[in-house]
Amino acid sequence: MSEPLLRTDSVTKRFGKLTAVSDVSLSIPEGGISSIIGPNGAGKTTLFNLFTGKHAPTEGSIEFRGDPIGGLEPHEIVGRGIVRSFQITNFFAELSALENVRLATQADRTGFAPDDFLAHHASLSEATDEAEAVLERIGLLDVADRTAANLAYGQRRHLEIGIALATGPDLLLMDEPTAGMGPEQTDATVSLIENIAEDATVVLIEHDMEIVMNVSERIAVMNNGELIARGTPDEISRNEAVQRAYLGGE
Amino acid sequence: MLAEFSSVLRATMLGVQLGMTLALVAAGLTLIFGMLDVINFAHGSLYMIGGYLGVTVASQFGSFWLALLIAPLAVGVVGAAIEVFGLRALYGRNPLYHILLTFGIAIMVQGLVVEIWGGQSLRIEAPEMLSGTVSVGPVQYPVYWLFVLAISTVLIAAVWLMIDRSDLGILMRASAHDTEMVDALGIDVSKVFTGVFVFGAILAGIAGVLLGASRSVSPGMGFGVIIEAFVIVVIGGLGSFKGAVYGALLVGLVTAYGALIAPSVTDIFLFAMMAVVLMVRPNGLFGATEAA
Amino acid sequence: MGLLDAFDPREASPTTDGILTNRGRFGILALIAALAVLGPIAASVRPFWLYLLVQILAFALLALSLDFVFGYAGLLSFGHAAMFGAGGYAVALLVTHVTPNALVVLPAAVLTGVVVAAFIGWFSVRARGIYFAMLTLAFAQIFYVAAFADLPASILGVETITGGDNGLVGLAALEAFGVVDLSSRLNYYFLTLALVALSLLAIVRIANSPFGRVLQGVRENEDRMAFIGYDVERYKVIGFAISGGFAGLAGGLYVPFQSLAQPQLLHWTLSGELVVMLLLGGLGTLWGPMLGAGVVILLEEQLSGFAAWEVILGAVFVVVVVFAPQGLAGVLVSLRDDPKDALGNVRDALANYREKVLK
Amino acid sequence: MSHDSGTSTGSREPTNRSASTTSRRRFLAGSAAVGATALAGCAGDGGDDTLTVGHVLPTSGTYALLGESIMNGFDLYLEQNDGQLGGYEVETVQRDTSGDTDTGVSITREFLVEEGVDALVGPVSSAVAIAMMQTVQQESSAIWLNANAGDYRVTQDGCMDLHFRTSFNDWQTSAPLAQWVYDNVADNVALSYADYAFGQNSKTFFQEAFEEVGGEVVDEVAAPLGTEDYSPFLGDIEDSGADAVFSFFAGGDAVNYITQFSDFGLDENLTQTGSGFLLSEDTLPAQGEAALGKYSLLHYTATKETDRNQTFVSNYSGEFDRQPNVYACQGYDSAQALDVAASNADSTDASDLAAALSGAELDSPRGEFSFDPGTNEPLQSMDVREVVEGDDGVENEVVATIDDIELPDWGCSL
Repeated sequence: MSEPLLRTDSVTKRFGKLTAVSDVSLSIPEGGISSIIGPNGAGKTTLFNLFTGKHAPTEGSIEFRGDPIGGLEPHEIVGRGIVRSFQITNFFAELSALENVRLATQADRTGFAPDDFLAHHASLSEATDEAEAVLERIGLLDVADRTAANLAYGQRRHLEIGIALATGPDLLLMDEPTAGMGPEQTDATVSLIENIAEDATVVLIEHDMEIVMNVSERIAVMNNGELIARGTPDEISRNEAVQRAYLGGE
Repeated sequence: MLAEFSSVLRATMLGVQLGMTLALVAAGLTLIFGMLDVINFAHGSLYMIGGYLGVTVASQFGSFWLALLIAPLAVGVVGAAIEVFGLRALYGRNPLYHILLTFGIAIMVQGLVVEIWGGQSLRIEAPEMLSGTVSVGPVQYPVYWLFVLAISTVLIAAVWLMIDRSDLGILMRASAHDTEMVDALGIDVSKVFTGVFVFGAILAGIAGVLLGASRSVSPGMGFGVIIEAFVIVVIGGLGSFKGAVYGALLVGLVTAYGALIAPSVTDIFLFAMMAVVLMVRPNGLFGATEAA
Repeated sequence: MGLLDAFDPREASPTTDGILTNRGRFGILALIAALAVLGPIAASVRPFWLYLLVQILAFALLALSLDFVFGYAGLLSFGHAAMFGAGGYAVALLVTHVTPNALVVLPAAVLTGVVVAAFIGWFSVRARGIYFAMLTLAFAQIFYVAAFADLPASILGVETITGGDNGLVGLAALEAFGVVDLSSRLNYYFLTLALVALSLLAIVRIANSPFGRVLQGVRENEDRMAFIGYDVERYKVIGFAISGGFAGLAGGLYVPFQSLAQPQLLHWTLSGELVVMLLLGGLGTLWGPMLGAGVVILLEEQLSGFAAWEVILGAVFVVVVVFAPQGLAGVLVSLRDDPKDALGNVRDALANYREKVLK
Repeated sequence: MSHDSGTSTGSREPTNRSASTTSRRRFLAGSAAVGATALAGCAGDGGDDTLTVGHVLPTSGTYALLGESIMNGFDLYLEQNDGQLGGYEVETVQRDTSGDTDTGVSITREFLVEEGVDALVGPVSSAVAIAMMQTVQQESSAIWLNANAGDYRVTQDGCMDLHFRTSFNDWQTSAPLAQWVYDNVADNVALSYADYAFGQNSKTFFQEAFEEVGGEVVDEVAAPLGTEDYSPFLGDIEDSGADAVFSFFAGGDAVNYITQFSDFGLDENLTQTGSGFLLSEDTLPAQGEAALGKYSLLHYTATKETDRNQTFVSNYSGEFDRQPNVYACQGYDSAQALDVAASNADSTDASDLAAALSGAELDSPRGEFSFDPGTNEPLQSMDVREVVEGDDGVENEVVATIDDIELPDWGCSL
């Protein structure tokens, strides 16, 4: 508990004249589930983009386990153990579910050694075993050979999470994992998230307040690019600034 | 010293004139690309057909002006035929196939032109009133070349205004980004597509006639201009009219100055410039960049 | 954005594993065997066929190299002539100044292709879609102009290196330590056939290796690949360089056979023609583009005695693209799967065309 | 393998006549029987009483007009001789090189190996000719009537007994003009040329000859092949202060260069001279009045008023409904050369034909013509022409004829 897993110090991101993230200082301790909430356009996804290297911060610093990571390339950040899933399903549509996940499990095994060019891909049995384990965890083992594009919506959303999970992250950033789901699917997804949180730190962007309040240990609230509140679910639900932002925003 | 100044002046005038006429060709290419997602390899052929029809009309009726009026309209008809009978069957398919289709059309046109007009170089007779030279500073410059410079600049400005201000232009820009939205407005997208293609064809046809009287018209000119036009469009950013105009000016000036400095490797300057632009801005000067 | 996504050749790749099925393997082996038998027959009956076959094989290899990087990694290169020509010029220069030993010059052609492709790739992979295509075209044209104007000679202050617009001519035939006589047309044909077959084997192997799967992932969704930990640009450069090696080999086989290295080998029209071979043959199938190369060369050879042959050739492209969107590979596969329905397919294609055009 | 970009000349003459279609059909029949036994029509067919001629010429691309004119000239002579040369029935085959070097080499091979031709006619482009040398030499199965490609290196590097130029070499169309320019136009010139092998050779040959007679070259301007706007180059020429210009440009380049030379008003202070391709029958219609008063040197001029030429012109225009050009004359003379060779040799064997043609004289429309026995280069007189107003637009008028020109041998002695 001594040092936070991820810490930002006055991070700001501007696109031209637009300030998407403004002076955010935040720390996420190791373990459990944290959530970031806020109205649309509050800067939540941009914050994820900064954490994962899609954008470099305009100002301020981001540290992971005490090392600065702001401005690193996405794949370098993945190498440190930070992985994200996407709000809009972002997978390999023409490949099978298994291959989708295996691309992730083979990532740290495949380099540019001669064998990586000459062996058959099926020879990566460890990666395949691991991929199957991930599929089982996300409930897709029985459709492992189906082309990703042909999966049902809920299955696709789980595959989206599975791809990220398969890299074996220390910190998993999940962008609206339950968006567009019915109640039953949502429940399944929530238990999946809780299951994941047992051995990785999870940060959630989520609109469904019920989920947020139930699963989160800590919540950060953003509005107009700024961090306006942080605390436990109880503290947040009583916070006036948060209520104003939400009521004003709707 | 004076000699150097006049060389630079002459090259600058050529560069701007080239830029403006190339912009006429590139404008259609970029609009068609932006809106229809079509890489139109046959766009150079439309320019060439403009030149050849210009030769025919000008020699039949003895009037350059009639050629400048009729030939581009006829090119528009050819453009409509290509769009309706060729491209339309491919919308919704991978845009790569447009390359194959329009590449095939370009080869056909090159063959047909030789069949119809013969392989030798032809030329449109410039009008009498535009013959002779005038002094521009220390440089004697042909009146006709100044006319080409002027008229293409006026045309480009007019198209710019139209795209920037008119409803039609807004519609065109809108459908370049989002055809579904235009659909939702209750506008027949397929008519808009045909319209844009024909418009681009007419502009290319005008360039063909204008240059057909300062240069020769020959069967290789279609493939010759298309790479230049692609370079322009890519430098400017796909789909951006403004980008096409700036890109064309850059290409025109580099071509003209290159001829002063190291003529045999001018093309290297051109492609190196494009490479540098794309390395700094991977989507061209005015291409859509990813926002948050 | 939509524009660039549209450049993803996914739609165009009907099968990625087709060539790996038993039937596919058998077909390829049978074809190679047939070509091996055809060689001696041609040599005794119609020697010219050997020339045609060598030319087709060289271009089939070039098409294969492009399909690997385009069909598998989604990198539309419009500058593959650069690697082809560079490999060819490397061989021509070595044969002229150093040695005609095939065991030296052909590896050198591969290496040249790899180096040129790595160079072009390193500068180009950040751009995507048509921007990538135009960058590769730009670099290839720079090579073309440099060869045409003999820029290396002007820089080094010697009389000639590339031979300018005439190129390097009258090259000695290749040999292999005096053991194999490669000035024999038949031996050269066998050498080419063997190397093309080996290349096909190697590319199929690489395409199905872990590395190949990563390239496929890059084609499908390169952003996501980065977010699961892949250095996408590095993979693209390496994939491009591998492709360049095979393109260089194709040039290295073609040039000594023609006894000529000339600037047109580097010109964009050759790259364009290559893309046509791919689309005509069937993108992403590996064997389709090789077939496409054969068909285009045969068509050009057959038609070039006719007046207005360009009109016919262009019309063939147009008809194929409108009515056979998956290329010849697609046509063959559907014929094999359902030979009886060929007529029905034609009818459907016509109806479909009418509907789209008249809509 | 090419769809050439760049400038262009060419024409729409229908290419195929009966003779060339026979072989086409034969080839198709062969293809249909792949792998079958006993294929008809093997290489080297045609028997002993047929003379097979292969046209290695472009019918599309930049040089289409040149290729077709050569074929027309060849056909005219053939027709006047009832389809026979030297008593042999003639069969012609033709493939389009598109002016591309690789295609030219492939076609040469096809003709020699597959069609078993006895004579090659062509090519147009010197790059193709230089690349063909090795194949022709290796097969040594046909006589080569070079109907246009003028690069001196074919003689310098090749020096082949099978190679006969029925056309010209690049020294002939440039160097001999130097003395005339020095005597009649100016003692100082600027040089401008298309920057490729042929243009560079022409420039160098003229420069050497001009400096030898005491003239001064004040500037030289190289424009890339296929340049469309010459204004920067014209500026350099104007600023050079020369009194005259010698140029090498051909085809579309010549049209653009000459018309823009005039558009920019350079006519006022400069006299334009050049190798004959600058101002020839294929470019003059497009050049129009811009060409007036300009001088050029060539071995054939359609307006030349000799009986021999007038007959040729009227026959040619009767047949093809157009004036002949220099290329047509070269094609005509190629057929004539083959006629002479075959009747002297009474054989279709390549070396017999070559031996019979060495040193032979031809009754060419251009005037005196014989092959130099040492090099097989043409010994011919050259015309200095001025462009004047004619009945049908502008035309060349011969103002002087240079006879008894001594050719360099470039180290070749056969």
